[in-house]
Amino acid sequence: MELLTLTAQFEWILGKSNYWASTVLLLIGLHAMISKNNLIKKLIGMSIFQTGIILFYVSAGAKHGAQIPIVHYGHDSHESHDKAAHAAEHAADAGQQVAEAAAPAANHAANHAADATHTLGETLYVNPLPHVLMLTAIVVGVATLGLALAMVQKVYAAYGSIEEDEVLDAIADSTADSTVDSTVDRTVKGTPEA
Amino acid sequence: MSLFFDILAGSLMAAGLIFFVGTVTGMLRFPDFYTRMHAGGKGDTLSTILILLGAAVHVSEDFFHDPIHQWGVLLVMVKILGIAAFLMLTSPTSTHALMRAGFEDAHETDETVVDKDQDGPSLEELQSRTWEERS
Amino acid sequence: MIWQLDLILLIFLVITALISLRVRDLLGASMVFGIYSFLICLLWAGMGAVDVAFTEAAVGAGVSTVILVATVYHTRRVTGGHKRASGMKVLSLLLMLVLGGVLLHASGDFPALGDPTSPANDHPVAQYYIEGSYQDTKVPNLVTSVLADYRGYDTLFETVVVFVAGIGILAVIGVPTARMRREEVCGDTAQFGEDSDLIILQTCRLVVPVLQLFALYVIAHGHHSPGGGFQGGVLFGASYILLALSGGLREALRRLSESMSFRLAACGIVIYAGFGLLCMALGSSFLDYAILDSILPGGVAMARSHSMLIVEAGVGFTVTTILFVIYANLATRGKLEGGL
Amino acid sequence: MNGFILGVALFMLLLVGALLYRVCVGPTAIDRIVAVNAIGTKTTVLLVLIGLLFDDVGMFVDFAVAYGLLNFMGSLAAARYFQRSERRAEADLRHPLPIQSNGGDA
Repeated sequence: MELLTLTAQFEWILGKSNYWASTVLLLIGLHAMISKNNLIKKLIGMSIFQTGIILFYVSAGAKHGAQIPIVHYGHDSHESHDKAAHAAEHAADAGQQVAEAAAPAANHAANHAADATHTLGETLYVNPLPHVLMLTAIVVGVATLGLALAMVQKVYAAYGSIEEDEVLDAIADSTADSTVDSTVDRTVKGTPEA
Repeated sequence: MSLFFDILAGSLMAAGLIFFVGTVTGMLRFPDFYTRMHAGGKGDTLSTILILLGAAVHVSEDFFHDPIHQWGVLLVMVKILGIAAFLMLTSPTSTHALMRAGFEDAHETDETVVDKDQDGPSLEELQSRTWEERS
Repeated sequence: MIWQLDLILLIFLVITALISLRVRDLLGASMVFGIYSFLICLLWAGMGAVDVAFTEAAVGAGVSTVILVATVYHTRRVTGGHKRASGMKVLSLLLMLVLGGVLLHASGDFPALGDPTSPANDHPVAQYYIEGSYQDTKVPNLVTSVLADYRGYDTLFETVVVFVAGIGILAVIGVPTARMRREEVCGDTAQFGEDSDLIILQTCRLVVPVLQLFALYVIAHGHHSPGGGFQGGVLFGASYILLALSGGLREALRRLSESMSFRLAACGIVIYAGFGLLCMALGSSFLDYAILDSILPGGVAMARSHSMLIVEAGVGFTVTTILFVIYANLATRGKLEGGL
Repeated sequence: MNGFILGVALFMLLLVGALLYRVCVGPTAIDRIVAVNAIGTKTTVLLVLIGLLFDDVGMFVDFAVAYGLLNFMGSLAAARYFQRSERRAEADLRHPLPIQSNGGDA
């Protein structure tokens, strides 16, 4: 980085900002999972860790000046795009190359079928693959968060606390008195009762 | 024509921003929960609706340029107006819910904002009533 | 990409993460985590990942905050001081320093953000999805076509994971005896929202039907705009959660009981996997929709497009019902009555 | 016009940052929730503005609608939390439970 101009330095920082942010989020989340005493705080840390990973993936697929990954839908209406697609298909029927039949992103193509020769490669689209991987991860993430929260509720029902050290104390006490069965029994019986 | 739409959209958005500045100032500076809620509930809804209206005007510009090919933007405009309508519905509801929640959580009012000469039970008396008594 | 927005959002994101972990009041921490989700949704939108942003919007606003609040309601709201954790904290900080140093050092080798020629973007698979998938499937939304067609196995098993999470919740906190009693409870004629606030109730009466219609639109229109089974499913599930929050869980369960939820969730997976098996029965590979050309109208590409719609509907069934089951169990500690 | 919209979006984002101060200092949970609510509605607007900046607002408006419909769920859940907690506390006062105060769901 010797002798970079201010602009170049800023661009370098900008280019790495997503990795730094995702690293910081990963570390915050992991630190919370290890050192926080409260189980719900640990789960929030787990979610932050998860978003750090998602941020890494999604930002890997980002491109400067790219369109969102939805083909042949510029900033104008459905209708004109459908027309564009039809025009492109007619062009293909007329014997032109199949690649040209891919619907153009430029909206002017709706009016000028002759213009409908833009290939897909000319418009830059964001890489859709990381989006697919992460989209499912978010929904699975909330399902696993729900499962983890259910376990937290179960821990609270069994030991009367969601602080890690208190739970550990309760476990140690019950083992020392060898009354672990009675503790569990009481709460299990108590739960449907209450 | 284009200039007209730009000015209309721009002024709507600017008005929304002014109200949002008011909201933020109120939420940062007001002394107690109830007054902050007042700033947050009113200014937030109004500024949101104004900025969304500005966006809707900006979007609808394309339609007036080329009504035959661009009528699809009307759908987008209607959706933006729909967002504004639903925010007008849901945002006061959440304000109401939160106000009630804060009341039940026995938040105290700041003495600088309470009218001492009012009639009727004080806030603390109301809060000390049970659920059944209140409703 | 709008770098100004992205930069500010990244900074806010880190700040919000720290706040939500610092706050002692767990209810406050859950709500702050809601802001975190808002910001990250904006960040995805700013990076052009519209489908991810949609999922995050629906999940963050509708589900995750609510289930966190439900758990706080059933446990303890205030977290105490740290008695024993200080040793662990030092150890963890050291570990974080080492790990952070390694990761930050490695970040020098990564391609810059938004570089179109980075290895991830330049890979032939990604290139093929962008250039070829519209011709293959006639689905403009590349994310939908990759999700439901090219990577169908992945999506199928993610859906199964969601289903298994629902079963897991039932196994962890479900209370069998109370469940049997509930059958009678749900049979009685409880008034809609008898213990609710009138204003909230009326608003939700307006919002819930619109939300459900919108969720169906999102599932059905996922080929042409952001959306699909996951997003629509989360929205549909959120509509039932909203019903439960406004009119009481009993009312929501009367519309969609838990047993019916699990039946529909299983149905969703059966639809998805069954469609894959249908492809096998017709003599092709599992989930290779191109062979369905013979029974679906409109050519090979349209057959793949239509198959995706059906598969997304299956995903929608599972996600809707499992999210509602998750809420219903967490809000009542598995008893399906009383509670939040 | 795009520059103006970007300016509006950035300004709003900075104001959201100012609201983060309220979220940070509290003092109580419900003060934070009020700020969360305001940030939620502003997120909806920012989504629309980002859509305008991408010149493709038709795609972004869908999940702005989802936000508009859903963002009051968090405050609704919190409000229900307070309502239920108070009623639970009242019920506990009337019928004190022997072991744990969390046992009774009113």
